[in-house]
Amino acid sequence: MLQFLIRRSISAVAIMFLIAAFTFFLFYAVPQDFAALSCGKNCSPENLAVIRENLGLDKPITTQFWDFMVGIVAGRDFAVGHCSAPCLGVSFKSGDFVWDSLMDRFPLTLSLTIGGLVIFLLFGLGTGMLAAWKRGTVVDKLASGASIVLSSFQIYLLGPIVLGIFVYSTGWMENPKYVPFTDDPSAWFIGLLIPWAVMATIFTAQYTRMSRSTMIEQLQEEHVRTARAKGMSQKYVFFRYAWRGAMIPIVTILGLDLSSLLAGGVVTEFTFDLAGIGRLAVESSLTKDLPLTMGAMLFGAFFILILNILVDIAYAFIDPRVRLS
Amino acid sequence: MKPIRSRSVRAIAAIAVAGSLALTGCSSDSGNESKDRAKTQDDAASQQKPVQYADAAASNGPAAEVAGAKSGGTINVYVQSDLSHMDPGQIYVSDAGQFANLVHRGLTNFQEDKNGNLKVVGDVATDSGQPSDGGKTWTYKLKKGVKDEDGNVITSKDVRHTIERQYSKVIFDGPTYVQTWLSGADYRKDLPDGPYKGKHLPDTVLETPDDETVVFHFNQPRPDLPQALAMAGYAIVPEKQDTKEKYDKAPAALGPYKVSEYKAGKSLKLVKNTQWDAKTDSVRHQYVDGYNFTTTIDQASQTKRLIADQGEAKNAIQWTDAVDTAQIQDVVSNAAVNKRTVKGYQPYVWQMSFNLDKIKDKKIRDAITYAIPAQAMVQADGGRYGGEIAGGLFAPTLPGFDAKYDPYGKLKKPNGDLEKAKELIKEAGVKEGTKLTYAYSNSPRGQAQQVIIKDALAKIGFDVQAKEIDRATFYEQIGKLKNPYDLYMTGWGQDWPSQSTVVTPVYDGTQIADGSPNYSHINDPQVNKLIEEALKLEPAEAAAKWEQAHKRIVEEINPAAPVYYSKTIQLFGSNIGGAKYSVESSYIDINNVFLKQP
Amino acid sequence: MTSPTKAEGPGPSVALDPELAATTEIAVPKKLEGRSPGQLMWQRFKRDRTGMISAGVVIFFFVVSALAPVISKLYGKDPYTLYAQEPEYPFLLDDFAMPSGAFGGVSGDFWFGVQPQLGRDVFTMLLYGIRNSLFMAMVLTLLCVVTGVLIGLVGGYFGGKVDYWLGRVTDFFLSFPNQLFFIAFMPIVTAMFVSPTDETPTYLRVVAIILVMWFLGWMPMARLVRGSVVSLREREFIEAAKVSGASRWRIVRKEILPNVVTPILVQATYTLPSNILTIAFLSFVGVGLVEPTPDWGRMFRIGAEIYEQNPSFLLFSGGALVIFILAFNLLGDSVRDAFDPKTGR
Amino acid sequence: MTTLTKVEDAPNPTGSDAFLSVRDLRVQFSTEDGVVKAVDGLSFDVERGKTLGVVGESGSGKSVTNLTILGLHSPKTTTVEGEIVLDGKELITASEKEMEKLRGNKAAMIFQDPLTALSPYYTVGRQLSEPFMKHTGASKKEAKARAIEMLDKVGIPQPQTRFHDYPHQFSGGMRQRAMIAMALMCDPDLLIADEPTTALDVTVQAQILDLLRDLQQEFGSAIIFITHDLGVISHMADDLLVMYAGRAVERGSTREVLRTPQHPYTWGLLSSMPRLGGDLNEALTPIPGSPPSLLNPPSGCPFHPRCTFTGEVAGNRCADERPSLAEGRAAACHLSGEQKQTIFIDQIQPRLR
Repeated sequence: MLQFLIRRSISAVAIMFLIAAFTFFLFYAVPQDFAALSCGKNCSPENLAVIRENLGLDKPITTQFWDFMVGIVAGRDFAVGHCSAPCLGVSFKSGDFVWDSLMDRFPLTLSLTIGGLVIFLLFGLGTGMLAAWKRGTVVDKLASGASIVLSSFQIYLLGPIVLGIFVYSTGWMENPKYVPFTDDPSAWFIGLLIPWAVMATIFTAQYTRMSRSTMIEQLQEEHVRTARAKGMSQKYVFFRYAWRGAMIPIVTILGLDLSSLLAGGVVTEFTFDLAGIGRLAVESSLTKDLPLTMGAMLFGAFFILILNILVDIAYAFIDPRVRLS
Repeated sequence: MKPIRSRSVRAIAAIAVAGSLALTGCSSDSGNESKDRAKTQDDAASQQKPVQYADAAASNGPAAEVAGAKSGGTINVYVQSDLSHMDPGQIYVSDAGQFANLVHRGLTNFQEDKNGNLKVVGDVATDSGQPSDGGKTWTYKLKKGVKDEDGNVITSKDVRHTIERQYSKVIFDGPTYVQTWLSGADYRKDLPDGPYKGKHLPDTVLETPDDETVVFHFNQPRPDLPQALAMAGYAIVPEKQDTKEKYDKAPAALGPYKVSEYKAGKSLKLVKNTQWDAKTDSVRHQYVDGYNFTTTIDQASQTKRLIADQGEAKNAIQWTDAVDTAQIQDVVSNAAVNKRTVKGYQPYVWQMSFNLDKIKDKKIRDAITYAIPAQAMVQADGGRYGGEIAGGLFAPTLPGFDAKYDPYGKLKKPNGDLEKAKELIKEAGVKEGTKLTYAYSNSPRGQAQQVIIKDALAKIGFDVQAKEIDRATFYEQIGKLKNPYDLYMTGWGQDWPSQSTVVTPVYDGTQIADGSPNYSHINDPQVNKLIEEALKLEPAEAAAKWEQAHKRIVEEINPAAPVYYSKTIQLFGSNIGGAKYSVESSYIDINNVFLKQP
Repeated sequence: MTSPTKAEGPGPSVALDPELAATTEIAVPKKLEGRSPGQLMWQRFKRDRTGMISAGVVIFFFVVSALAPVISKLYGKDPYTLYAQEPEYPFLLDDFAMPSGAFGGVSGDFWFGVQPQLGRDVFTMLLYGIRNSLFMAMVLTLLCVVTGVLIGLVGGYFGGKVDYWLGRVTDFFLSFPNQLFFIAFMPIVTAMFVSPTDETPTYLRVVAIILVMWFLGWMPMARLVRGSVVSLREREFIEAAKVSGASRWRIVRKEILPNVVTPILVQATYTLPSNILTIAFLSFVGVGLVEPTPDWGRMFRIGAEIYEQNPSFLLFSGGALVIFILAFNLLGDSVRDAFDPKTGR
Repeated sequence: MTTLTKVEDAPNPTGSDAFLSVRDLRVQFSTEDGVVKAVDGLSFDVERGKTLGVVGESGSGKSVTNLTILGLHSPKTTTVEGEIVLDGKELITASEKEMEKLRGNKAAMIFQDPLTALSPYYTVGRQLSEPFMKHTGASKKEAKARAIEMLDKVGIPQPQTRFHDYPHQFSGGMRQRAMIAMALMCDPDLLIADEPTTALDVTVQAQILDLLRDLQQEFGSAIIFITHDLGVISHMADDLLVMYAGRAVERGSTREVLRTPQHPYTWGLLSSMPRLGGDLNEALTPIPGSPPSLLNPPSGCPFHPRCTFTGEVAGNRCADERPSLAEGRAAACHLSGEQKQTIFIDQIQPRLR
């Protein structure tokens, strides 16, 4: 186990390094002057030079990359002050420490993810299993029907419509906004309700579909039949034998979804004007804010890698045949 | 995902200190629109008075109370992206300019009466400044009891520091008028490290005989100095408070409000600055307890929220963004909502700049000018409330604006005059399918207008190569002298209501340089000469010369086809009082707003 | 939801499943009667009403977009002309640059109305928008499938070091946050091969989009194929082929490939719609195709922004998308069911 | 198929001291491909302590029959007619609850492929204990003791440690033993073994078979032994039931059926089976044609399309009239007794020598 963890974390670090290098150098693959981005109305060559110097763009690319990498482990000093490790540099645009802005945005993204997660796991898996249990009945048909239709929807299509109904025309709800849970739990809850609902609706649909089909698949496994042949009750077989096997594909997909959500639910955040990681990432990459983009990229990769490891561990717990190696 | 508007895009929106223009009176846009529109321009024309330089009396606080004003409460501000800067030295664009109105104070400031007439008054200084030596020397005395947010009294040293730090590498984004007037175009050489290494400008340039007095020495008359100093870019940065780069994140306030919390790309909170003394300020008020900025709300949902007017949106205003073009109809066609708008001209003129190094034949330029369907271009930018077809290159916000001026018949033929254009093309002997490279900023509007331009120029036989440029670097790209493009849409706005701040930067051949706003690279001796003369004159006399230059530029050189004057329409919540269009900022007047029910 | 025949009577289908019995015990004889699995699948598929309908819808979309030029010729409009600029349609847009006609200006001339601001014909825009998206998605899917299958086969069959390293490479690509990656690199890749002055040709943009998405698109397929190949590798008939001295390449081609066709096909039917969505997402963020090229994603970005003023725009573009994706999902399910009925979704 | 109501040869349903008696059983699935008549009018009896062998090609409905006995068919798509009486209790009409009580307790089943038939997620021990605890209400400890005892009985070394292992840690043979142990946990009176040895190699096969026989001696339970391997059956079964296309075509004591088979299909089976000491050069003769689709079984005698002796029967009764299966030693064929005799002696026997 421990050995597994060590080996996986090492490879994770390696991969993150590669990603960083890849991103960094691809950004320089086309000649572009990052200074121009922070240069406003009177963009004279002198001013550009000044900006370049301030951003350390006058140094050779390799040096810049080296500094960036060193910064992550050792921290760096900037005109705006010392940036302690893990230092992902300073945003070209805002001049803030990338790490700080990421940390500043993360609570929102986390709240969005967790809230949505709870909803769509509860409802998604619940409905899915119910449908599988009542396979062929009206319940099943309704559940499957609704889920396949909803899963074909998109947040950016559903979001505006929901807002239009519940906020702008009826005024039943306030516009979504993020209040830190620590400040005011109820405001936190109310503020994120709509995004959660919209996000969860689509995810719920997908998880309903998935859990239903995997459950049905499992129920057709021979060992499940054996369990019945032993005289175990339908419930018991359903929840002990079939469910255990159904968890594997579900955990797999869940891992993927979680990592992408934690890396920032871009669409959700933009649809509801929320400032999370995803928004930060997109804005930074659209404005060629290299350090910020790198930061976001690594941040996302980090979650993907972590969740891969977690999923593998989960496998080992679910299925004794899997060995962590 | 909505388009992300970068600061550079906004950068062209100068801090407009417009020649008086009372649009606020006519917010009732019901009834016959065209008549109404005409009317507004007549007002504009009729009311143009030159800006007055006020004396000490007018410069003394407190400012005249706003009728029915209450104090207390917090105003919510919707913005779609961060303020570009908070360090005054870096501030050159309107969003930060509005902010500067609340937080910063300069030597002088603009005072606007209810008809939108402007005076330059002393702000930190006792008056708008005492010229001597034929306007080559300007002397300022400081008011007593002006303090920064920590209670330090402001002295002439702070003023000097403010000017001098603009020579250092810390500042690269703000206006450069005063520096260049004092030390010439390459002013940075005179004080490379600014004041930070203990060096200072010689007294022959900037003199501080005592703690209350500052004297500027120029090598030629600078009649516009009081207006230049009123720019946020020259607001005071107290020596003790200056943290160089960090100052842009946490500036020290002299104005009625100070920054209490700032989260990049997210939010900004302003609270009362207790050290601000109303008696020293003849312009600002301190009605509300503070402002909460949310910097993530794009125009579309700003508008939706304000139309809906639910909950916190009741106390909300738009900052420098406008009503979302798609929703203008909903706003103006609904009387209740329309009551909650401010409408007015923006100071800048959208023009199709020709790269004169590439399109040398005036006939071709004229042909294109005739061909452009101005109407469609305006519609791509929000229709009538987004802009108004332009006849010339001077905005309605400039003194001496003439609404009838229309050398290319754009007003008569809003969708372009293709016949005329085709003739000219024939005369010019351009063969069918000649390539023209049109550079545009890759924003939704840029894309839409690109389609129109392509369509129109194709009709007169050009093969238009539409080249999109990352909207973040658009102006930098086309600002390059050696840029490979033939034409590009540019907009420029005055820095204060004087033609000098338009003609000089944009059409003065002597100013041509990488990154200078002379995007067409026009260099006409006659124009240059007129400019040189005009700059030395008092605004009043100068006007004639500017007009002469304007005609010369538009009719005889045509470096840029006038397309449309931009206009703005902003919404505010139902609990906002005192909201009116500010001629000075060309946005909602931030000095007068309060909450009806705090 | 899939097939009516399978849905009767209550109770969980624990234990012996009829389909299971049916195929294991019946399919065999049928084969002997000379019915290939392909035919069998077709048999079952034909009986699946939902499947047939959704197949119809999908095919309809493909046909329509394939015939887009013809249709727009017959219909007499194209997606580029700014009809608001044309003298014959004077009052297409009102003062607010919105369609003056009711319901987004839907009329005999403009079936789906006209576009706000520019006054182009929505119907043909949508037609060509779908056409472009479908085209890109199809090429992309093809590329991903081919790459994935190749890498999966090689890794899975040859195993050892090859497999290990291919696995690591796959992991590496899987570790990119793809949304962000697309957004960040689309402009760069586009910029890589364009001249500074000439307009970036649409095909270049298309290439760029496909390249970037391909870059992060092939891994799932590779994983899938590798998995099934590894399990096949140990099976008797492969051993037999080995013993009979067939060349590796031949074994891969003749023995393994045919046996992984089903999962590949099923996976592909799911990849295509998700590709379409991603492409749409890119236009949505503003790094996809640009004006004046008609584009589905850009259309419902506009639609979502103005849907209160002009619902028709979102209705047509967004609606078309939902219908298409829905049909495709259903189709995917039916295809899978037809291939192996025991996974009774 | 419900049209064919004539219950053939239904002999005093109530009578016979049979422990399990199946009468005119019909099982039908509605599948995507149509209605499958998996079992069609099947009748047989099994007595305590006896073993009934059931042989037939795959698809002849052997497994289905036995799953149906335990009610393991999926109710929503399967229709079952006829009667199944176990120890005087009618099972088809029995409620799910009753069936649960009965499964693994009174009647247990051994499945064909122990690898897939045992759950990979739980220890062998747990899978053994579960039914015991449920049926006998025993405590965990008792159940464990019992499980270990049974593992030991079926010849698994160190049962105490093996108890905690997972199926994938067992070898194929051991898994099958575990399966058997599991089936025997509550000493069932009826044991259904569905090709319990096909997945195993010959030596292990032998061991398992012995094991089963020993256990039967000990518990005196009735066994239904399903296989398509006549070799195996000859060692195991007392009586034999030959099934074809979901019907019984021949019935009798194992000896009789193997010595003097009466049904062309049985002949086919026998002659298609290699036997020790047989002439290696002599080719085996497979049954021509292929099993019929149960979706639309042939008219009359289901075997007639593949039968080489239809000529011997007057008219084409084979194609029109469905032959019935008499009580006791019998075969469902239109050939007369003498015909069978002569054909077997003249044509078949030589081939079998």
